[in-house]
Amino acid sequence: MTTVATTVATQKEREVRALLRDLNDDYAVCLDDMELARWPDFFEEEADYRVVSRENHEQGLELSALSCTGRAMLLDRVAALESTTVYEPRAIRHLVGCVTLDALEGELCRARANFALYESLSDREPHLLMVGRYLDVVSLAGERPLFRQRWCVYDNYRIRTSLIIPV
Amino acid sequence: MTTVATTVATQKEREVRALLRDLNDDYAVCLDDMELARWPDFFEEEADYRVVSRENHEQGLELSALSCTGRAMLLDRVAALESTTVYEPRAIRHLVGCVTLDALEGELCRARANFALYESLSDREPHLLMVGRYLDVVSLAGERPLFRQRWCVYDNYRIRTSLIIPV
Amino acid sequence: MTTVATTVATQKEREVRALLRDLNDDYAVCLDDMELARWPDFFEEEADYRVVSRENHEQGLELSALSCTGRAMLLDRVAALESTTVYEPRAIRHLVGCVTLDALEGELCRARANFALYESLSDREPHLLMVGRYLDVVSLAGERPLFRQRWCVYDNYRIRTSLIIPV
Amino acid sequence: MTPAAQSSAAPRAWPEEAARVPAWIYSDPALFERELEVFHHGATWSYVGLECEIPEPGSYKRSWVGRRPVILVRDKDGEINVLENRCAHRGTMVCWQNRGQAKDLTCPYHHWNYDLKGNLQGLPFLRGALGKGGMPRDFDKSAHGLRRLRVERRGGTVWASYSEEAPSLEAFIGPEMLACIDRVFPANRRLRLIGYNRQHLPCNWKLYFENSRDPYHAGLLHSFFVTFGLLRTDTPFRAVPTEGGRHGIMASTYSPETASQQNEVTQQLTSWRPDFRIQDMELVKPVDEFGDSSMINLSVFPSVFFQQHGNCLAVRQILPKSQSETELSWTHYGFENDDPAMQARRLKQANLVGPAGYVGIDDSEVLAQLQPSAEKLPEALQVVEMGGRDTGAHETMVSETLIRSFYAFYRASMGL
Amino acid sequence: MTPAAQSSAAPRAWPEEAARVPAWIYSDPALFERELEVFHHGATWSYVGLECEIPEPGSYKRSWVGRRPVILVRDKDGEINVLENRCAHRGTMVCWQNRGQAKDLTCPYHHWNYDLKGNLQGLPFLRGALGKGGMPRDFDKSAHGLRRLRVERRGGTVWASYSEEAPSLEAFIGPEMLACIDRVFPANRRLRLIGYNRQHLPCNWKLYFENSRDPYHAGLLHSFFVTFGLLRTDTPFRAVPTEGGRHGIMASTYSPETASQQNEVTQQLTSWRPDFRIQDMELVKPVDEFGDSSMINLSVFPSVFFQQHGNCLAVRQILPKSQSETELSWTHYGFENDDPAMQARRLKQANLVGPAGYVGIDDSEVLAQLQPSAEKLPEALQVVEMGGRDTGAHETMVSETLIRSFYAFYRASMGL
Amino acid sequence: MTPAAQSSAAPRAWPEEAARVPAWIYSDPALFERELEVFHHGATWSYVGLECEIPEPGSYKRSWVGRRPVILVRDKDGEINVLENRCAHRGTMVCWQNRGQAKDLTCPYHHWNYDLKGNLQGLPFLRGALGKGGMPRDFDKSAHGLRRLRVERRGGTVWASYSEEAPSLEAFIGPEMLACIDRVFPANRRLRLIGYNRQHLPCNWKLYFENSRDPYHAGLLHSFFVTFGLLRTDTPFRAVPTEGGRHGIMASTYSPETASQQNEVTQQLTSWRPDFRIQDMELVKPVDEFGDSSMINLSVFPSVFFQQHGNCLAVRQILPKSQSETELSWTHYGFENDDPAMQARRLKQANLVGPAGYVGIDDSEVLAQLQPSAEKLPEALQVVEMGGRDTGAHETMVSETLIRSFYAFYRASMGL
Ligand code: FES
Ligand code: FES
Ligand code: FES
Ligand SMILES: [Fe+3]
Ligand SMILES: [Fe+3]
Ligand SMILES: [Fe+3]
Repeated sequence: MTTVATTVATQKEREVRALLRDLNDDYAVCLDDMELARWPDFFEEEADYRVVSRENHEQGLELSALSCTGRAMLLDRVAALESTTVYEPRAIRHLVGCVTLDALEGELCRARANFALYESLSDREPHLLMVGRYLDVVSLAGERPLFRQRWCVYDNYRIRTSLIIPV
Repeated sequence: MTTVATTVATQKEREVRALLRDLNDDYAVCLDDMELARWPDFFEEEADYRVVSRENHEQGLELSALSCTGRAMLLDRVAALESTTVYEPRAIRHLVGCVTLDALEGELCRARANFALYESLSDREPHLLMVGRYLDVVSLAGERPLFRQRWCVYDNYRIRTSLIIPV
Repeated sequence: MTTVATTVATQKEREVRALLRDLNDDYAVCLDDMELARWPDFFEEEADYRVVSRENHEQGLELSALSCTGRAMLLDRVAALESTTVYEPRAIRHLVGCVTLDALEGELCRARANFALYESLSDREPHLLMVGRYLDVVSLAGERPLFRQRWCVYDNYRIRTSLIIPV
Repeated sequence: MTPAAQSSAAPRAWPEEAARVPAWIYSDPALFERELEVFHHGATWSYVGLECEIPEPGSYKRSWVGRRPVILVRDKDGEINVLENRCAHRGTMVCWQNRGQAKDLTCPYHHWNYDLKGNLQGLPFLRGALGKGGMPRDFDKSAHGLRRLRVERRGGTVWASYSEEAPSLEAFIGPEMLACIDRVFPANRRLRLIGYNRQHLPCNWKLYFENSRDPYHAGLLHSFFVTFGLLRTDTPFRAVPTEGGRHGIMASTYSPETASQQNEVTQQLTSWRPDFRIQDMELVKPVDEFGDSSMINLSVFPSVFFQQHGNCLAVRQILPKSQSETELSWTHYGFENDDPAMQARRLKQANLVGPAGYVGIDDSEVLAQLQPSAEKLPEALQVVEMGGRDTGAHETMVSETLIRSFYAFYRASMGL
Repeated sequence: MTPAAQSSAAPRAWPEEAARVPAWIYSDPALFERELEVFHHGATWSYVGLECEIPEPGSYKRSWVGRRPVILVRDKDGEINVLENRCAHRGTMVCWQNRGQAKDLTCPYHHWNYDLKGNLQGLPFLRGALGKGGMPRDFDKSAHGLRRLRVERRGGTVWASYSEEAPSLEAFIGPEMLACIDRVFPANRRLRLIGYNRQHLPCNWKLYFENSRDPYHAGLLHSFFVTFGLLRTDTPFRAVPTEGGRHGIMASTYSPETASQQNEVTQQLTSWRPDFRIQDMELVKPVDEFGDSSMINLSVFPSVFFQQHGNCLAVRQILPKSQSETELSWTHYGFENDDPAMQARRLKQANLVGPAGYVGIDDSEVLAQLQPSAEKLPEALQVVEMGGRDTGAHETMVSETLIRSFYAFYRASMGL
Repeated sequence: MTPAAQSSAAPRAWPEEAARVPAWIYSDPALFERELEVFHHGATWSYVGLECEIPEPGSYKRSWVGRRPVILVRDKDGEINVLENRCAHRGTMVCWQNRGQAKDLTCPYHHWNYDLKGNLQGLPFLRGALGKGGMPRDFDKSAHGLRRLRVERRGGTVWASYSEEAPSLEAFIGPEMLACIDRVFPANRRLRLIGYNRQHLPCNWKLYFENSRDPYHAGLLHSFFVTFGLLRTDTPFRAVPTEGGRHGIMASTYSPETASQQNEVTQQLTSWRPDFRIQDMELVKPVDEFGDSSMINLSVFPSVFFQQHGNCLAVRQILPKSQSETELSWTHYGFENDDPAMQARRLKQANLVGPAGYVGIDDSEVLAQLQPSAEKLPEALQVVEMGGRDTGAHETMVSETLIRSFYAFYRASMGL
């Protein structure tokens, strides 16, 4: 891929970046709305989805707090959340920003975005659950852009109690 | 209205979404700047403005923490804040994101956005006052888009001390 | 300069605003990635960079928590961070939003944006380090927009422990 | 951040001087714990909810008695039970939803199962599996239910008590206060739930009680009230301590005719803003639905206030969370046959109170400025001698009698 | 927010009744401090890391013994030293990085310099500058090193102790438990570090211990386990307290053939979801790599659990942070000669455990519901009599013997 | 989060060994409360602001004496009053703005009104309304003013004391220190306010005092200082405890000629970065405006440091907030006739200090690493014997005499 980096963005690149902003917002809203059934639809069949600590990521350690390799595992995660997982009711609220297009080659691009996640438990004020950065590979081949890879690298040293809803 | 949902966005829809992002940012800045006198100008005459808890909203309960039905009440809220309300000086800072266009019919659209509000009291660090979602009906008929409805549905179980500046 | 304020935005103004959004995101990512060496490249030679409290700013007091007048001082700040400053490792995460174009004259514009900074220390959860508003003067003359002025006015009454990475 | 509060092993002495309250009562964590035991978990009744919140058999909601979590649930006989939300096995909260509908209650941890009266119905592997394990043969299910509190209801309100010694609810509230409560819960009208407001105050719960039993501030702090004559220092007013100061009645009079009159009294109202006008006056023009021109604020210690500000009716539950934190939980209600205009009016007037209320803000902001000074100056004294030093009923807003009577009762109960 | 916890000057009395645990042990800050002294900083051994985390001379990582920060460092002789991370001069943390490579350790404040065994090598201006200042002539560098703990290793794990009185690590762990640990750290295989999970639990550390020594909940709370037969109440199971209850072994049996059978036992499993299916079944189809169909969870008090859930191998360090906060630090490992399929399998199965684990979530969520009820109802009693009231080894999941034996040991150690 | 700090009923014993400081003094909440009473609210003087901050009659600003909030206000006679920011009625903070202009002070709660000397001028409904209510006839307005502290000024600085027993400000500061202070507040120059920096440190206030009375660290931790020769261990230096250790003078010498010289002393400076260069050297090339090549840091216990780093002049108020939290409030100033170059120079050099300062960062980061280790290892000892074990004046940077003398004074005052 060509690295976009600090060079001047082309018109095409600016358009893709706008597309990525829409994609990121749509993705976040899907989760905030707890429409988990729609979540796997943001991914390609060969999805590589991970929620991983900065600690593991920077040391090149493979472990994730949560990982789904392939759409089947995305669907399984949703199914389990709806059928077996026991958890206190809560609302999740995303803010996503600082979307960057890092490389663009043909119909594939490498992109990133910052996220902040706020969690509101059933009888408390909201708190900051997580901040971090999405590391994405997005396919632009179809009529809607789809994630081939979405790694959610969180800055937290520790996860606060539980991570239930995907990031 | 036609629901935009997960379908592929048309060019028109992408333009309206961009317009909504500008509107949301302008609105937030107006409040952060404490230019309360300009705040009612973001609304149509028949404004339906509410700040309501997720708890009430999801149960279909009508009570709001703050409600203004009609521009007169928006103006009254501003007037009271400037003339009668007693409160500790503070700064409010908005972050607004995840703007979505949910439905578009003619010159009316249904839209949403996430908000986070930070409050800085006079001798303390800032804290997270509120997170939630704007549920809007926006009229695109005039030269500037205007809110016909803006419901600010907050995730907080409780409001921290006071809610003074509109959301 | 012509004040943009509450008037209806022209096509040109909307384009500049989009450009400013990209600029703000690129700038934030540069710092979040700790690519400090690239940071001065966002500024013109005569840069006026300040991180200043709302308290000082509103009273017209000149003191900043950190100030760089001219590119040389930007470079010096980076050099010192890399060579002499002693600090606990951390990650910084920006969210930048509410970008507004306040005035546009020829190839110079006055713009603003809201920022929230989260800091993740080496063995703790992230916390909110700072929120505030960028007050910018941006030159559009070159092939990339550059800051002539970037004042980071923070809402915090106090800074929490240390401010290490530029805002 | 609460500075490290001093919690003397030896209790501190109440000041000798009459009509004084020492600031250390607002910040001592051990005193706070003792207050909960003496009052909230002691021989008192706590308001826990409205019947209309749990209308059907199986309807439940969570609530609090003092700092203890409880479940309010209507069983299949239509009876309302108040159960401690703590599993008899190993103590998990049994119910994790704020409200809902249930046939029984199952603890998520090991699935012990309780009926809606709190009886332990069953538990998995009571007799073991494959001949191994299980509970001891002498394990008595009837001794391991959810703790069930005494319950009484009146006019659609529900109350609970931990104490067998507490008198009946009627006796606890007392006749004078009961009459006032009955007025806003008329026997012939069914309640309609309008919604909740919840607010977290950074202050000791007693500061909130003082505030809400203090007519003196109402005419001064609350410019909005004053300016629109919703409260006037020159119209009939009653400040009545009842049951030895435990409870307190405040009743004011509103008359649309005199609401904006100026006179010798209003000249002392430094908060009168004669040229402040609002455009939507319905907010400040209540309809006299109870036919007595009265507005009330009733303090039923230790758990609740009942308020009627114009057509805004609400129950305000006071939940002490720590020595420096108090939660207010407001339940707004109307009546089933409210016409649309009245429904709209109640909603509009709700803008007066609560965390964003035209007058509510004033109170929460003041209280947020009181707690830090109490914490930083614990030896300071509050002066409460407006209207004299007695603790009787007064017919004026310019009196602190309801605060003095409250502390007379408080000191007797706490042995201070 | 933890409500102001009561910390009685006079210790409270343990209840008389058998098989009861009082809730106040989970919220008393003074008791918490004493526990740290008696257990973590006392005559015990604490797990601090794996050898493979600090593979080279000079490799270091930070860890904890109880609440005290330590540095685990391999010196140039290949020895592993565990040093308190506190400068002998004025107490600054010497090491500010979570891991790295170092030739020596220099405190940032005044640059006192220590070798990798913790010896003070030098300090700036020991003899002053230009004839002035400097340390007293009798200053003894050898008395001002970093505090160095006793260290023992076994099978790639590293342990430290503050105590000279503690027995050898082998004796402390005891033979029965040692055999179980050796099984998952086979002598002939080199460890491969897979990564960390770190989790902050809002509960007392003993509630976590109870949870992880409690097979009774596993088959009920964890629908996911139950549904896929990863844990079955009807297959062979051992719950074995060792060393007088200090440690505890849980070993279950997994058989792919019977994993989804239904019978009279599983009918009591209210959490069985017979129609729940997943698409990627590899997650729940472990390979029997140790040849004994066993899955284990070993509690080595006070610092660590060793777990093998299918092919997911992990060490779980338990770090008490306050009476109401506990950190879990998970280190996942495999073996150097794992083939790619096994590497992928371990990663996939890691989705079962940890802060986002299919079964891990259940536990952290339950524990978050236990602490508040323990704090708000400190006089309540937990009932732990499943499987009887004895503290022996049991061969069933439906038993709380490992909790009872834990408290027998706890009370003896703490004099409660 | 501070772990539950131990606050022994019986005070712990100071270690016998000379030149040792026990770590428990940094985390004990009861000790912290006592320190405030003995020092800040006791027979001492606290710096509260500069005259130029409240230039006009009616100008006010808020400040602190210890942990107590005060208002600094200039009355119509031009006098400066320091008033406790607590209403004499029921204790609300009277003044809610950090600064401003006022003719009088009115409490928002019930509008009690005070003049700028703190006298209660009036209160609404003093005599009731319509013949009812009002204050008792014997209510004495003169006994219910805002608490007014003793005030003294010197060279544009303002000080306050709660104590009638405290000696005069001059005597409290003592002649040696006074001379140093007068130097940076020259009688013939009017002050110009440049601005504030405010910083929250997660450490005990005494750790900050130690840091700022410790020349030993300055030449080691602060690479930036060292590299540009702003502080040199080989140039004349004075570390002078005054008034029995209560205060402390640090004065160093800067010479542009020798600033970058290397020699036998600088070879011990492990933080010297010989090849580190900056481009804008004005930052590190101060002009010798006081004509003595001196840079100073003056500790005037318990409230303030005066500092002059090159042309950066600042007053640093130390505000203890809890046993583990300290606020630094920096007021930078210059002089009215500063030319534009000097104005710019002061602003540029301000980059050296404060929460984002080239050397300021080093200190706040180190202190953030000290408090946790003090809390987790309260029985550990700090060793302070650099430069010997005496408490006299030393003429070298490599000495901890100012810390030892501070603790000699501290122990005597606290009876420890
Ligand atoms: S704790 Fe409720 S069933 Fe075990
Ligand atoms: S504290 Fe470590 S060298 Fe001084
Ligand atoms: S508290 Fe200040 S006037 Fe009442
Ligand atoms: Fe009020
Ligand atoms: Fe479990
Ligand atoms: Fe320093």
